Amino acid sequence: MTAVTHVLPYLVAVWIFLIGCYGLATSRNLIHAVGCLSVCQAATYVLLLAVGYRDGATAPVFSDVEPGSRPVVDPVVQALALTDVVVGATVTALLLALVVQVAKRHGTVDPDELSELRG
Amino acid sequence: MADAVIIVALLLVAAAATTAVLVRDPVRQALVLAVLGVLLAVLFTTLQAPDVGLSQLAVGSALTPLLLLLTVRKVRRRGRKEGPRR
Amino acid sequence: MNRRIRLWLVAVAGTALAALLVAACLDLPDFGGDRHPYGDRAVDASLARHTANTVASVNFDQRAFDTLGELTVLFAAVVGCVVLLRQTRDEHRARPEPEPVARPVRRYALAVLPVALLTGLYVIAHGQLSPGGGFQGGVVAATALHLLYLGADYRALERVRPLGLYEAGDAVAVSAYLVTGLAGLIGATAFLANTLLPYGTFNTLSSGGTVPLLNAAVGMEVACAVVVLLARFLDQAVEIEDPTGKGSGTP
Amino acid sequence: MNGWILAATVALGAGAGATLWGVATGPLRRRVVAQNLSTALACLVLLLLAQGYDRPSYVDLALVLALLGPVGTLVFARLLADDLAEDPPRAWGPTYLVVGAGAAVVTALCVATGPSRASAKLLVVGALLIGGNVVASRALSGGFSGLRRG
Repeated sequence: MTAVTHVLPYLVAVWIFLIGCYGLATSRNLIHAVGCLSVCQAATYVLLLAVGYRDGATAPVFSDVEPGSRPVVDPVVQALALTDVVVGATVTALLLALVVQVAKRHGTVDPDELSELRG
Repeated sequence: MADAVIIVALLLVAAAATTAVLVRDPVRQALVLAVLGVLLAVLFTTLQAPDVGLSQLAVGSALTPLLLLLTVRKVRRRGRKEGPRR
Repeated sequence: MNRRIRLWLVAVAGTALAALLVAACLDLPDFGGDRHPYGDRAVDASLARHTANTVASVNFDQRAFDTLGELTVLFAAVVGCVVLLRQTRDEHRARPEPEPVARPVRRYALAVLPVALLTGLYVIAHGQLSPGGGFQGGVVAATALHLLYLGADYRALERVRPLGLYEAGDAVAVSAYLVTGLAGLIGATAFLANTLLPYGTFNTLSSGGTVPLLNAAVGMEVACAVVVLLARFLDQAVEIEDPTGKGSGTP
Repeated sequence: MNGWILAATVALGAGAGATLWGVATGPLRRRVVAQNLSTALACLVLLLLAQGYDRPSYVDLALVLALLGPVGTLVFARLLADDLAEDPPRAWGPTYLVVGAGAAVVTALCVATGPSRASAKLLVVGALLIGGNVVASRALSGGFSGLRRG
């Protein structure tokens, strides 16, 4: 059982990324596609934090723990994942604004119908 | 034994992500994305990353669903105006 | 390139990518391993600068320049949304009538609003001590403000949220971050270097040199950015009508 | 083996699994109630994990979730008022479940931490969680009359 847990988090991150790409490619609604993109982005959080984990360690926040008394997890990947989450939200907002513009101009949000409409 | 909670959280996040993709209607997907955000926050806490869990909670619980549903409302109003498209 | 060919291409490329990714995962060091060279050095650097929350120290002290880049991404996304979702000439704005909200829901929204706002400010202020920081606190505070829309109606929110103030606040916060960085430059060290202020005693509000200042600047910027973003989306969904005027006034 | 983490694992596996099934299938009204239930359960799991890992600073996460969980449900109740109008969800069953479970978990934690500022904070989180869920299920079952007004 422990052999699987050594690689399970990475495999889960890969699975979430691939299922997100599948959803993105086969989506029939641009809003649904933006949701699939945020699923893809969730895969990066899982991979980043899985890389930084240390067995039996705690968070590198010393407000309620004596520094050096307990092993700590890697803070650098946490800083990366943290800004990734917030940027992901604002990029999702920008993409949704684009979807609103597409709906205004072409009256539809189905990507297949869009490719037929010229201009 | 602390790994057990990590494994359960990982499997739940994988299931929630798969559900979020397979649900095709944007409104229902917004609901599943909200649940995915909460499960991600719990997974980050088990991976000892409270800061990232806090930002995922703040973003995923109220901001992303609000943006998605407002876009659906704006697009649906236009779609209904030109009559049933599909 | 019709849909069927595209799906077939996705299937082939997807399986190839999956095989490569799984092979890569099998070669990664084991999950939960003990070798974290960067992490250990980051913790030592953060403790040397008396910053209790190492993640905040990494974000605002050791990698402050990257956070500046991330701030510009946030700012650019907000400007993009403001441009994309503006009210075009042929659209007109309809006054949203007040929405009949159940009494307990309205009372809950008005009661929780100050608590959530206070929690957001608490999360920003304790950014360099306990879990939290500018990013999380800013989003919590901005979401709290929109309880007015959720509990009452859009007019109540518009009365308390002068949009120009928040757009100016967004710009002021980003420039405050820059000025703090330039102060490091003027102090004859380096841009955004944390050598300006004394590091203070460990685990107190004023510890960590410039980390609390940058934290507050980012908190204000994220809060204003989210308010402006949501304002544009709410305007589109609630107020702005299309030239033909149909579909008007939905809540 | 830490009893708190075991309780959190069981609550996560059973509770979150059920809410994920509830939000993935069934009519819209059941999905919205399942989403509301998932935030409440996750808040309890976060409280148990904070106690299990012996890190009082993790309670901030449960505090923010107890605040923003019901706000998320208000978002869904407000913006889906039209879709929910003809088939309003009856959310009182899960709400009583949450109130019961929440009260049990918070009292157990307060007993474990003893009378101090930390247990006062736990009581605040418990009160916010239970109050928020009662109001959220009230909002779901007809808080917004869904009339076509701004």
